Amino acid sequence: MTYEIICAGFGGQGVMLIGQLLAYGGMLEGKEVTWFPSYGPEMRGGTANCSVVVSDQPVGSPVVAEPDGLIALNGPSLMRFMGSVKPGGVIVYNASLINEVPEDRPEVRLFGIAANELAEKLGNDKVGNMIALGAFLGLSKVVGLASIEAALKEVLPERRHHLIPLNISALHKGWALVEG
Amino acid sequence: MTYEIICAGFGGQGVMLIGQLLAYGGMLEGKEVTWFPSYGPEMRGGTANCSVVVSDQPVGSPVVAEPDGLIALNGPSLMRFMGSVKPGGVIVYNASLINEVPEDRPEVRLFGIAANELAEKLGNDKVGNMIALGAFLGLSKVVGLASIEAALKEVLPERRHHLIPLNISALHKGWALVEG
Amino acid sequence: MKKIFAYPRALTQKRTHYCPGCTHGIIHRLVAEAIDDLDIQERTIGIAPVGCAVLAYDYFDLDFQEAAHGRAPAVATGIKRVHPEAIVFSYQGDGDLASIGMAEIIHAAARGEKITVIFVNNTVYGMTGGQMAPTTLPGQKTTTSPYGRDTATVGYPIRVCELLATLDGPAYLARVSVHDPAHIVRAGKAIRQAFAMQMAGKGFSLVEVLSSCPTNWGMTPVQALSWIKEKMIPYYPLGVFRAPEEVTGDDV
Amino acid sequence: MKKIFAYPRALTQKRTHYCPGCTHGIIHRLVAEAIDDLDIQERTIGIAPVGCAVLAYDYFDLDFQEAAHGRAPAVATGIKRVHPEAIVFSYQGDGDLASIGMAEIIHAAARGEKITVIFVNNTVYGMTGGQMAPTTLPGQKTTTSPYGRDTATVGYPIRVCELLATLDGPAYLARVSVHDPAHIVRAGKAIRQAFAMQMAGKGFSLVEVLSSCPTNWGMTPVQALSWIKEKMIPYYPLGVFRAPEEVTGDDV
Amino acid sequence: MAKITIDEERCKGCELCISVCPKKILGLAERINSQGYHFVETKGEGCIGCAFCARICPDVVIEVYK
Amino acid sequence: MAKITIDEERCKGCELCISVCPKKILGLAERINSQGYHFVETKGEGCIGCAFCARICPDVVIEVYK
Amino acid sequence: MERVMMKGNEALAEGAIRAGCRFFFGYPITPQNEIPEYMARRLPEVGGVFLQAESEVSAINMVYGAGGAGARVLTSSSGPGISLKLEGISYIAGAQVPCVIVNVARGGPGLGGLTPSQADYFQATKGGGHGDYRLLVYAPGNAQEMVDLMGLAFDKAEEYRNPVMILTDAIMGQMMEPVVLPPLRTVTAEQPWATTGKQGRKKPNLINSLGIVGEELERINIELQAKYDRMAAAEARYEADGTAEADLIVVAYGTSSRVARSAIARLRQEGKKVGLFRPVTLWPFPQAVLASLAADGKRFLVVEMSAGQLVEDVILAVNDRAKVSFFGKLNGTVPTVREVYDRIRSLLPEGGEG
Amino acid sequence: MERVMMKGNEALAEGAIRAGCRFFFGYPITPQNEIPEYMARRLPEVGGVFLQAESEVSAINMVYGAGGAGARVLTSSSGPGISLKLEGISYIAGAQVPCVIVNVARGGPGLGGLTPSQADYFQATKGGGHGDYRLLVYAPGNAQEMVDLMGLAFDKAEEYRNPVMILTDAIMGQMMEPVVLPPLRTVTAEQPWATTGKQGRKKPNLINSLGIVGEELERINIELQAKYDRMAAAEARYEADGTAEADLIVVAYGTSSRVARSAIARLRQEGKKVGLFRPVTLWPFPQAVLASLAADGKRFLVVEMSAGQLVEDVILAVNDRAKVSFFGKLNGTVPTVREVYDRIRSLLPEGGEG
Ligand SMILES: Cc1ncc(C[n+]2csc(CCOP(=O)(O)OP(=O)(O)O)c2C)c(N)n1
Ligand SMILES: Cc1ncc(C[n+]2csc(CCOP(=O)(O)OP(=O)(O)O)c2C)c(N)n1
Ligand code: SF4
Ligand code: SF4
Ligand code: SF4
Ligand code: SF4
Ligand code: SF4
Ligand code: SF4
Ligand SMILES: [Mg+2]
Ligand SMILES: [Mg+2]
Repeated sequence: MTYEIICAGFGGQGVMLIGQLLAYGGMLEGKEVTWFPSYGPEMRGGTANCSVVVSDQPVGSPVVAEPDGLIALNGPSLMRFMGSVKPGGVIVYNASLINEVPEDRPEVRLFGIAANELAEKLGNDKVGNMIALGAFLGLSKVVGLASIEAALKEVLPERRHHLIPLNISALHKGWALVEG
Repeated sequence: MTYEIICAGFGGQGVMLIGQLLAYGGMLEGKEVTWFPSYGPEMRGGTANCSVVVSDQPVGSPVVAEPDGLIALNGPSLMRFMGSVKPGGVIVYNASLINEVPEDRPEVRLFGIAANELAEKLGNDKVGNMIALGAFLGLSKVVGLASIEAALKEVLPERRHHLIPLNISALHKGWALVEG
Repeated sequence: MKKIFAYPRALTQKRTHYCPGCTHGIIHRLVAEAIDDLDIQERTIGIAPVGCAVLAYDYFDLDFQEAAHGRAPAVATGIKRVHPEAIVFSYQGDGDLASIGMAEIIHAAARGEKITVIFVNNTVYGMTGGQMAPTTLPGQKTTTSPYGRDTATVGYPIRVCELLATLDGPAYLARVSVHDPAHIVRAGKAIRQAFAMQMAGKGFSLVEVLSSCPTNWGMTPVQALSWIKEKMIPYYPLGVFRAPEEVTGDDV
Repeated sequence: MKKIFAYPRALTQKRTHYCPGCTHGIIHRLVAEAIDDLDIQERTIGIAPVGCAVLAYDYFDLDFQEAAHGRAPAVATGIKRVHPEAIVFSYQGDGDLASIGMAEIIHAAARGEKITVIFVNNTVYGMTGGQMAPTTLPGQKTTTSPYGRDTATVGYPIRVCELLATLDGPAYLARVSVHDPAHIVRAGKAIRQAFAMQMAGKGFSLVEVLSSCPTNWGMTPVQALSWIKEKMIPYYPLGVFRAPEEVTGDDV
Repeated sequence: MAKITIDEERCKGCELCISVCPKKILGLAERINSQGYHFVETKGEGCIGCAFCARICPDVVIEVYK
Repeated sequence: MAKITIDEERCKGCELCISVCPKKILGLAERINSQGYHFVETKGEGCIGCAFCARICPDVVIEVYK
Repeated sequence: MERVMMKGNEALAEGAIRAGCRFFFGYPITPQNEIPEYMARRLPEVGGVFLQAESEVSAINMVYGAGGAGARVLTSSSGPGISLKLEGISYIAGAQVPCVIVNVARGGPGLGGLTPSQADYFQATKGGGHGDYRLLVYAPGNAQEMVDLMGLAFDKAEEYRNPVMILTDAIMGQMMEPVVLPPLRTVTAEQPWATTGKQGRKKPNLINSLGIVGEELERINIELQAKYDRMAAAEARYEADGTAEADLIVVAYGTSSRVARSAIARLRQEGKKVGLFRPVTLWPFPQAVLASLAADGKRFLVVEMSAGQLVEDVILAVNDRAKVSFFGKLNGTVPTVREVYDRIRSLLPEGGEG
Repeated sequence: MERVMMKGNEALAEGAIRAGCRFFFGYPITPQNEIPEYMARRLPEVGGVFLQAESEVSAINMVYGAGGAGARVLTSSSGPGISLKLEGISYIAGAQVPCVIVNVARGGPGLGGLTPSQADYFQATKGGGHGDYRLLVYAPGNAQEMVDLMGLAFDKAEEYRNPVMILTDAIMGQMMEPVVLPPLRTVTAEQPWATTGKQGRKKPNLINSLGIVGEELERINIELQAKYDRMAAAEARYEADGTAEADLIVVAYGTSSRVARSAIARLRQEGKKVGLFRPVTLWPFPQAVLASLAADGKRFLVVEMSAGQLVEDVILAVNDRAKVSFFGKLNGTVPTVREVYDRIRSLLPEGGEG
């Protein structure tokens, strides 16, 4: 089984981080994984995305063109990538910034979460990405929550480790949204 | 007919100049000609040589390996090149600096002239090269004396044109040696 | 009401790719204002560097050439020699000008090449993600001096104006800053002066502008301006380092 | 009788390819004498330039690397970083050091790289046949300034010691000449001083030596020495441009 | 009497203008523009047309009238 | 009493030593060496061992004894 | 063995350190900045030296100095920077100085872009600097090979006293993958030929590439060519995946080989016989193997992110004994799995051209 | 018409001036110094500008500036200097700036020597700088062609907005031969695309090679490749001397072709049927003609002063339809007429290999 994901959003929304967590988590589960970033020409801001592949076999192309899953944290990203999601795939998008879904994709599971507002409720407006990731995991089950929690320790630099509990709550919050 | 010549000596003895005169003179006679210089690693001094080809046809290689004619103004040059002169060829060497001819080449015409002493007699110790050239022309007849005289105007920079008469006498002096 | 502060004509309407609060944008505007002021838009040719300002040609409404990293002074020389009547300027970062392009800037200056150089000193390689530059301050942390610039092993920052001032070729050399409105006004005057110098055929002119890189300094834009004032200016004193007599008294 | 002037140990017996009367030979000997004197032959590594001194490695009985044109300071840096205990020096001409190699010399100096540079300023590109150098004097004729160096179009000669003296990295910078025996003695002291500075781990040291190129100047060797004295020294004043306190009083 | 105009879409919310306004009448909006930035808006009256804000704005967002 | 030795084969006849000898006792030989140069020889007595000649010789031709 | 996630660039850097490399001289350029940045942090920890040079030109000459002094030394860059290093690389090759040079290739020509490219293949394998010289060129296919080939690169550089290049691209350098790291090696800088100061040796050591007299230069070149012949005979490496039974063999390296692998996986699921031939050394090019596959009647599709460079070596190897098709993406874009899949299909018996 | 004796280097310089070139930026290096020295004297006489740059890197970037500003501009160098120019050449090609670059090749690699070489063939025709770019490469066979191809080079550079290289060698540059000079042309620097200051134009002119977004760079490359295809179709030039009736055809250019010509002359005197195929453009390589000669059953001997570079293009052209032998002299030495003669003889029917 090979599962391919795109995480996309404005620079600064933390899409690279959630992609890395997916990949790291996958690796911790003994999978073959790749993570690949892509930036716009802006120095900061603008949009950015990353491709993640989680597979049972050695990964071929790390660049995902037709994802099984998409996490889109802003409007332009949803616009750009939603059409390429495979039938049967999962899309989680940030309803805080996206009022209207640009396209009709009945054959994919589409899930909007108000990441910004939810994050603020958790007391830190930076963890919207983690909430979205939690929701995505809940829907796709591509990697287990525990593996992502373990991955946090590896991916976050030491000086951010105090934020791990917060991030874990955000993950769970997101997961709960789709479970609930 | 293709006639190939090497002129060789210490840097500063004027071997490049007589080579150029041969080529220029040949051109003035409507021939195809090439002139090609070769220097040692020394910045000044050391030995230097040039290859001249005078021909009825477009010239192939400008690098002469088996010359028809050799003008050798010092010992190392005679040593280095005399063996490669074709049978029937002509060698003019500077007897002022070469006491002993290093090799026996009965099948070539070998002619030694005391270029340095003769030049001093003409009042300018720099024209030994022209005397040697004159002698060589007298023996080889590859280019006419008049053409060389005409070439002097083209080859010498304007500021040296006052030396042309002196050079012409030196040429004639050399020619006379072999005629005489 | 009269418009007393307007969008300069020599800028296009394009939005820049610079980070929020990056003072490259201010410097662009000052250059454009000088060009407007001197009414030379139609005969000015810019050279974009390789650095954050690599897309400068998108923002200026001027003929432009994009130079290889560090080589803008050479490119400017080629252009100026072909069109001596044109006004030719390069816009370069500190990595571009003072590291890889050191030979080019010194020789353009020594030649007294009649070009204008806008030199943006932000103490780092902005575009490539904040590596150490020749102008990085002692002790300053960058991605390639992660333990802080250690002068014992990697040496000392280079003061470009002071260096060029030892040459006979430059006509005008000044260091300015854009950390507050008053200094921005002075910076604008210096830039105008540098162009005027070229128009008068006086020789090489360069304005070094102390500029911020909030992203790679890891500061907010506002903090970054204080850092210019508090850390950079003491190391890179502002002033005019070379000027023909008539402008020495300038307040820049 | 005692031998009071002997062939230096650090030179090989090989005859040089230099033109008659070229002072490169004198400078070689001074370097060798300094090495003998300081007893560092076994741990000295030289870098030969591309220039007339390209074959320097044939003349010094030392480990050597041949650098690409202008890059000797970078090569020296690479070596010194690997063998910090070795004494590393480059020997460079004015084309090599002040033209193509300008960025390398400035940055090695700014880094305070613990190397010694022997900089032979003869105002021309000797090896390639006498082209203009960055140090060619105003009005001086060379094969690429056939009408005389025109400062209005090709700019002004660069004074390397003065330029480097604006940097914080150098520990010792001196300009000397070899146009007569007295100056040769002083030049020898400066060279020795530069090596001593490296041995003491003080930082970058450079000695600029005003040198002759009779061949490309179109003079006899003796005339060429007068030309150094009469034309070069006024433009390139001799002296020490940087020294730690203890040697400032040196008579060099 | 003076006033400023703000080109909201150009603004990157860097707050430099806010920091220099002597009248402290500038602030960030709640909303974001299409680039994702909270842009600047005037939060009060009393602009004196000093143009400090415009001069320091790296994105030429502000024009000033007097 | 002083004297110099000359390594004739190394000499390039540049005349620098001749120009600096305070006693004017150096001059070029009639003969040339194998490189083609008229080499230096002592033409007279009275060497004071000042080593000027040796110091200025670019080809390390001369050694001095005193 | 523990797997850690690393960017390709970091894997190269850590791979070098594990292989005993203690000196890095380089200059920033995207998309390889993680290498110098990693080295800046890491080398001081192992007693090594990281120095940011003032330019690529200077960096490669520092490498020449350090390599000539006997050290294991690395530099890395991308397109424009590698071009600037070519004079130095030619010197290093000529003087037979061991070192490793990484090119994390990006789109060109000129300033180009930051996207991956394979258009520096000729530069690495044939052209590049002046004169007849060769680099041993490795093209890793994944992060693990970034580590492993880096170790090999240092060993081979020293064995042959030859510069070794690792040619990879922006995707390979930026992507993260799990790797298993080998133990840390420490090696000394003591090579008998290196400049160290004479230290009692009779004859000084000399590092140079000058042959001012014609025959001297010919001797240098004869020595070099003899070495290159030895390398060509011994050092070719490749991965052949299902080539024996294949009808069609895709030839690709680096990122293209990964895209091709995905496309091939799909085709195999459909029962198609498609193989992958991945040269691991670009020079020496594993041409004998390809020639014999050609003799077996295979046909070939070369996939590369360039206007056609690797394909020339494939044609030279195959030399009209087999049909060679070409699918190139121009600089700045990566072929998609679907594009490669479609192209392969069109070449297979039931497909269009068949 | 008046013949004057000129060194090849001087013929190139005067040829450029006659073709309207008024700008020269260069840096001294043997064996091409006669070019800048000639230009330094001559350009001021015709109102042009000679400027000695501080380095080859700077020189090529001045050329980029001047060419981008619309002028006919020349630079020249040799091995090490050309290597240093490669980044700039890649920029010039990417930005489509016309200019002419001369390489008077000398022995390499590294510092090498001052003797002639043909080991920069790959660098000129394939590798060199980063990215997929091509130079139009002329290889003059005599001093007259130095003049004539220089004129053509400027015209083609402008026609295609592409850098053109003249690849010659130390012998060709240093030798003197008679030439007939064409009249002096004067051309203006006004090109509609050039940077001149906007001068009332609505859209500013921009000279660049940046495509920071992937598709932009692909567009640039598609445009470049389309142009190269046009050049490949239209610009191949060669000299074929007695190839139709030949049993064996020697393929050679520059100095090698001259040595070969002497050898062939000798063989023809002996009644042997030997032809000479001399590519005048090294890129585009005149491969169609060679392919058809191969189809006619000819065999080939490639003679070059390198370890084997031109020979790859010959093999690619001939593609196993004919036997290709190779005679290469390594850097620093020139084959003698006798060596080439012997080699050809050994390949002819009565000879050894048959
Ligand atoms: C030859 C070459 N080397 C390196 C680079 C990579 N590079 C791009 S921008 C840059 C540095 C920019 O720093 P600076 O000049 O200070 O400008 P800033 O971004 O800070 O404004 C570098 C090293 C390149 N493009 N080309
Ligand atoms: C990259 C490169 N450019 C140019 C040259 C040619 N070149 C050899 S020596 C030299 C100049 C030497 O002049 P200088 O450094 O002043 O030394 P000098 O010969 O005067 O002692 C040049 C330009 C070269 N070998 N390599
Ligand atoms: S990286 Fe720094 S210099 Fe570049 S745009 Fe951002 S803030 Fe400005
Ligand atoms: S050319 Fe000049 S510098 Fe070179 S050896 Fe001769 S005199 Fe000395
Ligand atoms: S013009 Fe002055 S007072 Fe008005 S908003 Fe701007 S900074 Fe504030
Ligand atoms: S300074 Fe400009 S960009 Fe920054 S917040 Fe103010 S208006 Fe917006
Ligand atoms: S030592 Fe002095 S006196 Fe004696 S020969 Fe030499 S210069 Fe003359
Ligand atoms: S200085 Fe030396 S080389 Fe010159 S003439 Fe005197 S001994 Fe001979
Ligand atoms: Mg910067
Ligand atoms: Mg010099």
